[in-house]
Amino acid sequence: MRYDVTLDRIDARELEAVVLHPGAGAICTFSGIVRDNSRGLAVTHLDYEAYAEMAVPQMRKIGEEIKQRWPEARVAMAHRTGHLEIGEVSVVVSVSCPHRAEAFEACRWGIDRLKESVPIWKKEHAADGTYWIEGEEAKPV
Amino acid sequence: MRYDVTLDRIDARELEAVVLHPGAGAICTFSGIVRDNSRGLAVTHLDYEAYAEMAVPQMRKIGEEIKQRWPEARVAMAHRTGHLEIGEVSVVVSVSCPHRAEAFEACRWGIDRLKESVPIWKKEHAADGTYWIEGEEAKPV
Amino acid sequence: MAEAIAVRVRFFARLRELAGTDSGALHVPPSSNVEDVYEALRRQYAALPPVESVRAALNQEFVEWGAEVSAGDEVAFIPPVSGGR
Amino acid sequence: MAEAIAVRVRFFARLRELAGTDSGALHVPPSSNVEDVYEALRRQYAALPPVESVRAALNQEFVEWGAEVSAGDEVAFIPPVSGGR
Repeated sequence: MRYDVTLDRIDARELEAVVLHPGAGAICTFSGIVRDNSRGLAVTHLDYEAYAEMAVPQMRKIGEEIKQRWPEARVAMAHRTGHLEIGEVSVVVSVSCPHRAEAFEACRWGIDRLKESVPIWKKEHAADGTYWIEGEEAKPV
Repeated sequence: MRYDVTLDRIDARELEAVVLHPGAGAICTFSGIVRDNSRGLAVTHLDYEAYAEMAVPQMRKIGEEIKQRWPEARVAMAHRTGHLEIGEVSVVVSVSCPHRAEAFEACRWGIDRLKESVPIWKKEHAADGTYWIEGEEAKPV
Repeated sequence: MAEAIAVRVRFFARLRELAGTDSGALHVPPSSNVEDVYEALRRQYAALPPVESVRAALNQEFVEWGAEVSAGDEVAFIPPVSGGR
Repeated sequence: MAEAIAVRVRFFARLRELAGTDSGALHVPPSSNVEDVYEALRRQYAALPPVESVRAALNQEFVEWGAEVSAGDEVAFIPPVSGGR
């Protein structure tokens, strides 16, 4: 298990190495990437801000919830903060399981929970200004 | 798009680089790994054999089916052949999409189709002998 | 009346920018809850939005607004997280 | 009677081991289908299993057993693929 909030580039292979073990037949790895558009507008770059002392324990809690639902799963998660350019990886969730159905389900569940409960915020620098993204809303700075 | 059958180690990050583009917000990457057990028996290693001239076109066909169902998806797949040890990656399917729901669905669909329609066979070297795995059946050599 | 208790407050993201600071100390009466803390802060930082659009965390755990604070607690005010698809 | 046509046959995985070879050439009557090819091969390679547990591919495409072969075709006999969970 590994849970990181980091200013550094995330290496998905490192997370996969954490979840790999001889009983793992399947690894599902989700990477969130900075897209060049949002709400129909061009995006130039993003800034992510985290409440790191809370974000890491929240990630750990999600990992424990996954272990309760999929006892054979192993989980690693990392979220990057700071300035990110288009095409850069903002978040990675990697899950190993004996078989692929659970690996997909647990990974999907992990990123969904992370997006709703881990205190990390996105400031979007778009063609028409800068916005804090709060759930489905974009609030101008 | 990239479709490989190869004797070499598969680098999932290379496949992800193929599907990455500025409109991709999500990449889902599935890796199949050689497990240390199967049907309750210890496994020591595997051999994979492919009908490569057919396997690559079949993968391409799956990629095209994915593009029909998820028009914004980009897809890369690779399957390794030959001798594989426990913990080694046998197959990788990587899919990018604007959003994560489709990335998960398209990737899952891709590996499911690959497992049922791409002519690649697994010979399992287990504690009690050697078997060809044919669908759900294991046939002794 | 019992002595006031000191809590540490933290702001993040848009709330941090609206408050103009990322943290501070605040004294509140004993038995205050998280909402009391936030309302005291709104008097100090007028740009903070109403409680409806904010979540609170007490010592790094999400809590309801009625959660009571103790001396030395860290109370964080958190906009909705980015979510996204 | 018209001349026999030549097809190339290929075996994979367990079928390759049962046949003892990975490929061969075969002459069959015109208008033969893939099943005719396989039955001719079973007379040559007695260990090959019945048609029920085999799939056929014609020129690298899965086909039904009734698919007709032409001169120069590649006919492959394929055990169920590994599938797996």
